[in-house]
Amino acid sequence: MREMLFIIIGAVLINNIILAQFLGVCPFLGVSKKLSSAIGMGVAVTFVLTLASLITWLVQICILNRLHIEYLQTIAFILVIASLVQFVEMVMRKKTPDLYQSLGVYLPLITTNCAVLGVAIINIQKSYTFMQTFANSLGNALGFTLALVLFAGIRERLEEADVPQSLKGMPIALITAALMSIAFLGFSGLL
Amino acid sequence: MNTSTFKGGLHLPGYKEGTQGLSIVPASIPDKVYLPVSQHLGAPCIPLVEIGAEVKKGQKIAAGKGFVTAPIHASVSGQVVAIEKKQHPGGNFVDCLVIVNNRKEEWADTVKPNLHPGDLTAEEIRRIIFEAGIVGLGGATFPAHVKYAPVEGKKVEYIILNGVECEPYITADHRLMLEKAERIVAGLRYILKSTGCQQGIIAIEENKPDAIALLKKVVASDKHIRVQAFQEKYPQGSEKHLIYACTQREVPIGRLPLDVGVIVNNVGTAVAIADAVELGIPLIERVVTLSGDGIKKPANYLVRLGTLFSYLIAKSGGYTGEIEKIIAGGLMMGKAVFTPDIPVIKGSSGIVVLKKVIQKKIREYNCVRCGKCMEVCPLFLEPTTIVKLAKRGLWEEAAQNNALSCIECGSCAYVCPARIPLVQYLRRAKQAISVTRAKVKNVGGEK
Amino acid sequence: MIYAVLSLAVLGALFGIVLGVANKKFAVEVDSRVEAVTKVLPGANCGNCGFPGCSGYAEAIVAGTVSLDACTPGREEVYHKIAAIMGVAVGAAKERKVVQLLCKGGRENAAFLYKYEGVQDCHVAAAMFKGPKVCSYGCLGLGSCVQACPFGGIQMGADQLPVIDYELCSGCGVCVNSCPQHVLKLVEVSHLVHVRCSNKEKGKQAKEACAVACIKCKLCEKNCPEGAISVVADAEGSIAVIDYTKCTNCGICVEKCPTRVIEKMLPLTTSFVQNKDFTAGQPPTGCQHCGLCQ
Amino acid sequence: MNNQDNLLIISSSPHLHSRNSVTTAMRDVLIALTPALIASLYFFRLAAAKVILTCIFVAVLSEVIAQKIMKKEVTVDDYSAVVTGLLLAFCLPATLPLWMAAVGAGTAIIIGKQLFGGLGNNIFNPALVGRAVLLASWPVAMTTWTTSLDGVTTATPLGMLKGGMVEQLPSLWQLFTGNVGGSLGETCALALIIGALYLLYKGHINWRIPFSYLGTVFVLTALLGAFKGEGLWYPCYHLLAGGLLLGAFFMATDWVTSPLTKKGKFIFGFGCGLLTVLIRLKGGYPEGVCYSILLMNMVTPLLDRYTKARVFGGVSKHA
Amino acid sequence: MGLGKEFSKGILRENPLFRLTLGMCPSLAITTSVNNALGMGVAFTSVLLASNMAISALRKIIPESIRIPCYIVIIAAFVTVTEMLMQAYMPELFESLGIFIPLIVVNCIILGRAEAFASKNTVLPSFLDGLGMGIGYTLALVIVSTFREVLGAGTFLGYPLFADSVPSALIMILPPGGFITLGCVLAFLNLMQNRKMAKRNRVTQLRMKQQAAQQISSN
Amino acid sequence: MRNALKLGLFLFIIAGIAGLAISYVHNLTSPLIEQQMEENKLNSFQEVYPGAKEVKDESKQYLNANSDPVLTEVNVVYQDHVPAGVIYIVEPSGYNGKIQLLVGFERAEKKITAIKVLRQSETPGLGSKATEGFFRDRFQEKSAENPLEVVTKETVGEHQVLAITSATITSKAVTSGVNAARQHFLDNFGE
Repeated sequence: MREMLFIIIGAVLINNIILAQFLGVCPFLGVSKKLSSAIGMGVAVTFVLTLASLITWLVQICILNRLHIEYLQTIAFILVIASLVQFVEMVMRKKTPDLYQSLGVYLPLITTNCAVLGVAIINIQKSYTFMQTFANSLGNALGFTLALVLFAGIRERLEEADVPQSLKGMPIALITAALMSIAFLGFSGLL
Repeated sequence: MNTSTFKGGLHLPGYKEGTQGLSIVPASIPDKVYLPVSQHLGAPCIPLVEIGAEVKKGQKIAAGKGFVTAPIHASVSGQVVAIEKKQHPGGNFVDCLVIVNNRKEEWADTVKPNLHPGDLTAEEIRRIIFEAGIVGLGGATFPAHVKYAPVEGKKVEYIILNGVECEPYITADHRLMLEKAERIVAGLRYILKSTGCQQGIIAIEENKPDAIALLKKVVASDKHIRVQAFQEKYPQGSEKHLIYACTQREVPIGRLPLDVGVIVNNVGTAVAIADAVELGIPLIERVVTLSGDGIKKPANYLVRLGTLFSYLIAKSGGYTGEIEKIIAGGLMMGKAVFTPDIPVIKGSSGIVVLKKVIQKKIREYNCVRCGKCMEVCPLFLEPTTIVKLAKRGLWEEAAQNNALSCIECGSCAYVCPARIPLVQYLRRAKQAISVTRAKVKNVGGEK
Repeated sequence: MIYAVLSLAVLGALFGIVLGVANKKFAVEVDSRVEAVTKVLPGANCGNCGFPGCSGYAEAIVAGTVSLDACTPGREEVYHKIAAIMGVAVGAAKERKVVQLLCKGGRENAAFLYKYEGVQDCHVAAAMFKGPKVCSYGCLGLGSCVQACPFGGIQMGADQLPVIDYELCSGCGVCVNSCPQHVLKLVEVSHLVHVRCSNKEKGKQAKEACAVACIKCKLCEKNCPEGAISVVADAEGSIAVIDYTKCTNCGICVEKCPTRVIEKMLPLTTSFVQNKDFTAGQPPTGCQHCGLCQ
Repeated sequence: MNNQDNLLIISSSPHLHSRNSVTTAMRDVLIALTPALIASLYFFRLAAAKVILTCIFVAVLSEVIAQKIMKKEVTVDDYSAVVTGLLLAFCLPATLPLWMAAVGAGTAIIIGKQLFGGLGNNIFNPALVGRAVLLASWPVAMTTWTTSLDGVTTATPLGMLKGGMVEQLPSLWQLFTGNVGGSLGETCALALIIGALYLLYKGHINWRIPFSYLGTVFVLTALLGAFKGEGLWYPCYHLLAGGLLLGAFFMATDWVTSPLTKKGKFIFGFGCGLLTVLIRLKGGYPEGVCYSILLMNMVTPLLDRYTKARVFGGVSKHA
Repeated sequence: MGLGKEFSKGILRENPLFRLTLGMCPSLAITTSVNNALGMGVAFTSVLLASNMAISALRKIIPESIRIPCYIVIIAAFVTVTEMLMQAYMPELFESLGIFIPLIVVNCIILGRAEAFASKNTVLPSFLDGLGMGIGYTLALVIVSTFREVLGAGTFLGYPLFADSVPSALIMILPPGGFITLGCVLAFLNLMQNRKMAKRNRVTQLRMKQQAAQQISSN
Repeated sequence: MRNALKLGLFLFIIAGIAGLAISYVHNLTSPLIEQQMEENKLNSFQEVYPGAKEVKDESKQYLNANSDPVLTEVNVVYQDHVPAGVIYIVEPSGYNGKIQLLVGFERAEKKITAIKVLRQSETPGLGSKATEGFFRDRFQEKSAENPLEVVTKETVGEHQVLAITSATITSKAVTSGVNAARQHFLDNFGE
């Protein structure tokens, strides 16, 4: 239990998936203009990332390792993730149309989110157990959501700021991200 | 005694020393008066007399349609020479009846003292008040009889007389309380009677101890009326905040004081009501404080309505030097006017003239988020947030932040260290929100 | 090796089938034309079409409840594109409109009532004795239209009057609605002669308020060969008004007007001169992503 | 017709304004920092003077240059750049090479403030941005401390606490007066408290943030101390040591980067306290004030958004 | 558009990183040294080239509704091949690029090019497009990494540049450095762009003035 | 449904071809990769134990559930078929995750031959200096008899190791790893 907690805290704060590992930067910059959509994206990613990690872990252990075809990892994982996202979207649209309205629009964006594939691969690289995989991917997803929501809050405030013309948009977003990343350095060495 | 009051607000410099010791002097009557047809909150009145007509003092010369209106009476006897557009203290141009004074001071025959005012019914009193054209004399100019009209299911528990006078420079009400305490109490009694209310409160700020003592003495025997003193704080004079200070009741957003069982009136209104009920005199004069550092001899004048500011200023010895601003009303909420040739109307409580200030104007900064505007806002709004939204034209978001609740008291702009004209933006936001709301309504109606 | 081929192939097949089923089951998607039309529309959300935003208009077009040429900013180009998407034959589109300022009373010409200090916003100043100028009909010169224009097509000129950039003006009318004085007006580009004054006061007062006011001398009315211009009175006052059904752009009134408030502007080509040389992905300053350039 | 000179002015109400302005407020902050400045000059002598002057000079210079480049009005006369420079200098060690201090001050003003649009628009406290960048860039130089007065290399009290060198710890009294190793402005608790009281008296800072910040640190360290069997000296030590007082009174309370609402201010202070204790006790750094404030700066927009107060006459919201 | 333009557009005008701001993750993560950037660039370019060619060759037989999964499979296959080749022949580079090699799969540029270009064009233009985009991306990576390596490690391509007495700013090779460098480079490019626009606007204004002058003279 | 099957079949073929291609390349490259890894390992072994030629992984024999979890591999160096030294792979936790390092011991003199950091993710420029020569030299030729101790100022005794400036945690982590290996060495190969 204690170990799982450590893994989660480590993934959320110390090795934050966006601010320290640079995974999932594209949606981080793209879906952070409004707080409401950032929250939606965060929830959607949390769900998909955790689920995808667990399934890819099973694929790795039960199929790839058994058959000694570990070298097919990349292609197998991306296929699993892509079909999973499609599947979730389908189910969501059918079963919970309300939820689909608010979260569904973010689902297609997740397929090409390198965070999902990245975390899936890292789980295997670090030879985590099933529960550890769960903790790590949940932590990473929460870290993603945390960074995204904080960032969106800041960007909403930047909307009214008198940012120099050349810096508007992407550049100031990146510099804000840099400062966030500096602040997160404070967590390094924690635990 | 507990003098605690509402939350928020601020302490302002009073600048009242110049006039609070000066008793009210009747101003001399000018040769010409300009009576705007719009002196109350509501649609303008329609003139009842033709150009060239002879009118007598107190004669009704303009009246409006509907319920929320107040007629206008001639303040001098003489001849109506013109009906022309003239600048109005409200910041626009309004038709004015111009009367040339014939110096006869003849009263109209409608003006008759009431021999038995004690026998009048509530309804009769309201009728007299309406006919006398009495409006809220604190500045809001809301027709008085409308406030007293009974509303189904609403019981009036308190009548509050506003003798707070929290605006700097203005001392008209203060002097009135000192000189006409009896009339104020008499007026209050008529209001109580006309509304069937049992409790009257006269609210006064602590910086007027003489008025408090005097009024306390006057009402000592009356168990229905009490005098309550409050800490000096701006904007104590705001209706909602005075109600909270007196009764700890909050008037809900978008509702009227009556919804919490309270009616608020200015002390000047009470005097006018006493005059109307007992003497039959309609509202043709009022007390105006003329003050400010640009005025040679500040004074409290009893002024006929329609007298031009410039006339009063000339009678007070003119300006002290080059002047920069003339303000109709107080410094915090009054409107600047571009010329002294502007008539005194029912809502004019003061005229403040400011000298030209020879100093570097402090520029406007970005908002530094100090939060001082939020600390002082008596409505607990976030002025800076609303203003930022207003600057970007996001009216709907501004409305969600309760921009419409703003009473434009100016506390936020007073404290703002970045010198942002917060009130002006707020006013713009309120205006734009009402416009868009009206549009939405129209569209909805069409569909 | 065989495992590799097989397992991947199976995964692929699974994916394909899932997608296939999904495709079939959820084929009832939004009408793709809505998206297509939205893409074509300028995206300025100006509301000139009567809908809150471009997407609303697109939906209405596809639903067939409105005409296809209601988008003023888009003009013919967009109209043709929409017609193509909807498969409708192209009729003659509405003529292009641009906005004109009906006031010439700049800082040099107008008389002033007072010095204004505070927020640079016409609405605010309009509430204070109809603005700092003596003329209560004219342009206040505080630039609410400049801020309102979604295309960055209005700039404040040196004499505190807005200058309209006809290359950028799309005729959407947002500025017209933003002007508290109503001195901005949408005009068809083929109408070249305009009375650039809105003062309805009598000649003497108008002249006192502004050096370039319509003084109601009726010289234009007397000289117009077509009888197209006349001084029209209403409840507020009177002013010269052009009847464009008769006006032939001859310009005689322009020469006769003693205060030069009637002006003839240069003809604007109906084709839209847009600078198409900026790099893709990097919109120019002030770009509203209307898509006009693409 | 262009004679506007003799016309009256019309402006919007109110026609009266308090004498407070951004400039006077910043000047008061400088006055409040003077005791700490004197203390640092007394303890670190010439070294302190050099670092402080460099920081202020570079901060002002970069503000001027940045505003010139961006074609904005130059606003160094509001003293905000001076305050940033001074605060940055206060959290640097005395022995820091001057060119590094200069880089820090430049970063603070340009990246921390001007790129975001200048005073009022920055998300993060500029001085802390400068310090965090320096700490990440040149950690060795930034963590080489000398004792005050004699200038011998030493660890900070918190460093000693973290490194388990309990026997070398200076006394509480030494901490209070400032005769310990540490950053320029943070050592003398007494001077900082005097300055803070002045600001509180002037009404420029709100008591809520420092109160909840210091309170949280005190309570948490007291609890953890009790758990470890330490006495009351332990939480007191945490209060006085390191940059906590400097941070709580002068940096966390920064108008621009802290929440507007009352509730938000409490949460902000609490978060700062929690993170400070977390980093101090469990993290890789002996000191966590700088990072905890930066981290809470990020949360400020959200706090502002979700802690709106009830409006007068409005229905109280019970979430 | 000529074939030359297909090639050159990716380098500047439609540079995937600077102009289209795609493929951010690797450009932040692996740009700590120029060596890494070059390696990543080469790997990326080869995958892009191969996938672009394969997809444009197959574009007629791939069914519309499952084109995305097909593209993903094709891209993933090329990525895996590249990965294995790198591991075999450039083990050190493979080690330092780590997880970002398999992540080329989800790099939006590749899928984007496949979708936007290769699926609509023949093999040769697709090849040139891929080459241009690849080189453009590599160039961008090299620019970013040069700043970071020189400032953060004091070296260029591993060779020390400064005397030992000047310690380099570590922050540049830490995560924040990536964000800052990319932000500054983008800001600089924007500035250049704005300058150009301002110049153009001045020309327009000049034209407007001339028009106005004409108008007056014609009256 | 037929359409779905058709699509499935198409993807089946595409994925099959992809799988074929990948496994072909894998077959080509895997011997190379393996050979390279072997070489690398031997090279690093020789770095920490000069002259090591015959090295056998005897982890199974020496590591069990009771041994220190930090130890991950025990390689015995044979000289003339006699165990002459031991090379450990240990993974102590550093400032930012695990540090993988090799520690070599010589049986004859009971001393540390050398250490080498294989993999680490410490702060660049600080903890990452553990890979540099100067820090490795501080362990060379230390006696294996006594536990090593990290000091921050000057070394006084033979058993003391000077820490890397401002990276005490990393230094301590490395030293703790070395100590764990040293203990195991004393216990198992002491005499």
